[in-house]
Amino acid sequence: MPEIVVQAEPFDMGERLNRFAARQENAGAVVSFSGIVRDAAAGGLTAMEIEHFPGMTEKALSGIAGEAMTRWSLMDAFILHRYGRMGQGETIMMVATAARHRGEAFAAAEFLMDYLKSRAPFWKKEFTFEGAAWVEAREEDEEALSRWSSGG
Amino acid sequence: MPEIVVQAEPFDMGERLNRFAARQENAGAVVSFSGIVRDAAAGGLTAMEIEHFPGMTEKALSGIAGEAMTRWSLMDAFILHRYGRMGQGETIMMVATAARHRGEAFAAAEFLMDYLKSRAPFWKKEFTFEGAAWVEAREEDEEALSRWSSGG
Amino acid sequence: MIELRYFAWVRERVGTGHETVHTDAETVGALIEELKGRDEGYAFAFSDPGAIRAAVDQELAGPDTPIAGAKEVAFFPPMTGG
Amino acid sequence: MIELRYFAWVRERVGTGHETVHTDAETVGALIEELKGRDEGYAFAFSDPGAIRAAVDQELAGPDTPIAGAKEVAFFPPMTGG
Repeated sequence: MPEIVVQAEPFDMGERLNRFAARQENAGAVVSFSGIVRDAAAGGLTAMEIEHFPGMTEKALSGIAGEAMTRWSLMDAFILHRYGRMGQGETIMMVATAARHRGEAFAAAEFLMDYLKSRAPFWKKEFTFEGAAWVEAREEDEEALSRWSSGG
Repeated sequence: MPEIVVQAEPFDMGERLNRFAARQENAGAVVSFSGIVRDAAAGGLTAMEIEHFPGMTEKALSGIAGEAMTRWSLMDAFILHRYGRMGQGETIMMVATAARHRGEAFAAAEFLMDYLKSRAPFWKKEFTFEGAAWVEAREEDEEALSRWSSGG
Repeated sequence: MIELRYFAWVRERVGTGHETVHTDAETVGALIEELKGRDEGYAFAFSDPGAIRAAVDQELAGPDTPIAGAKEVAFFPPMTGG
Repeated sequence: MIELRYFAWVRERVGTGHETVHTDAETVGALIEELKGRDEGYAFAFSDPGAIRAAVDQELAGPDTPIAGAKEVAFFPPMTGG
């Protein structure tokens, strides 16, 4: 069963990776992705705030993880996503996948990220010295989804 | 500068991931891959032994990491590979990549793995109840390299 | 009666995150048209239908999704998680 | 004089990991041919040239790679790291 965590509190990505890897029995390959708050536009980012839709968030993440499990015969999957306010350098979220071979683990982690970006109910607001602004959805993120569309 | 570590000792993948992420300043995306000793053929694996070519190993890994850095404008890369004897469940090796966006971090990590599998001088020997046997190179691993061949 | 929920800038523009309304609309799209007529805030929030995403009982929905029998309809901008 | 190094099953078949030899061979391929003639172990190790990889001064090399001036040539099976 994939593990889904939605929380406001900071988390330790290394500790989560170790815990995920330790519970695997047959997986030879473990892939992780971590997203970190960065001043992408170099616009003086001071903080980021993430709003989400409690209830639907957990449902959407479970659905995405379940889909990944069957598509790549994964051994296991893990998604953790934070909400609320966080500062530069803080870890926003993390996914991890475990499979027999590296190809499936990599593909499934990318799939989880692509779906999560555009299909899970999270919205980012960036705070800079000039004020606050909602992050706009990127065209590329929507396009990234299309490569998984065969058969689903 | 990418960090390359070749060692016999076990290592803590979570601690390594944390250390790698902590030294990033502009990367919003961190990807890791860890390879774990598994009884892939279900043939009663008791241990694995990895031989390598000291000197050439470090050179080959540095070359592969340097290539990944430029191909995907990575912020940073990390490769750790063990040699010597290790038991089931032990972590054999790990790569990590850091980039602005997830696409580059994922592609670079896969590239590192594909090259490392077939171009770094490591050889695995598996010990089962029936004896010891050198792991044969997989056709797929050689094929996996071909997808990166445009321009290099 | 149906529960409406708003998130991110849709919430900011309509001025509330949650309300209960009576509606005769049969689809998500018809409900949006109805809401647009309420006041300036709603009109502003729903001025670009292409920028609005919706969920009916916590499942992503399109303009043609029926809302008969639904307990809750949510409106929000394109998602930006990850 | 040139240093030769052998790894994995190539090492096991030739019976040593390291030796210093004199050779007139000008390429990796010619050196392999020379080594094959030494004894049964070497003949066995190099019986399938397609299964042999080589490095000249720690750089991967092919059969046509010249060995003039090289300090070290290494022979080993296809690599299986990762």
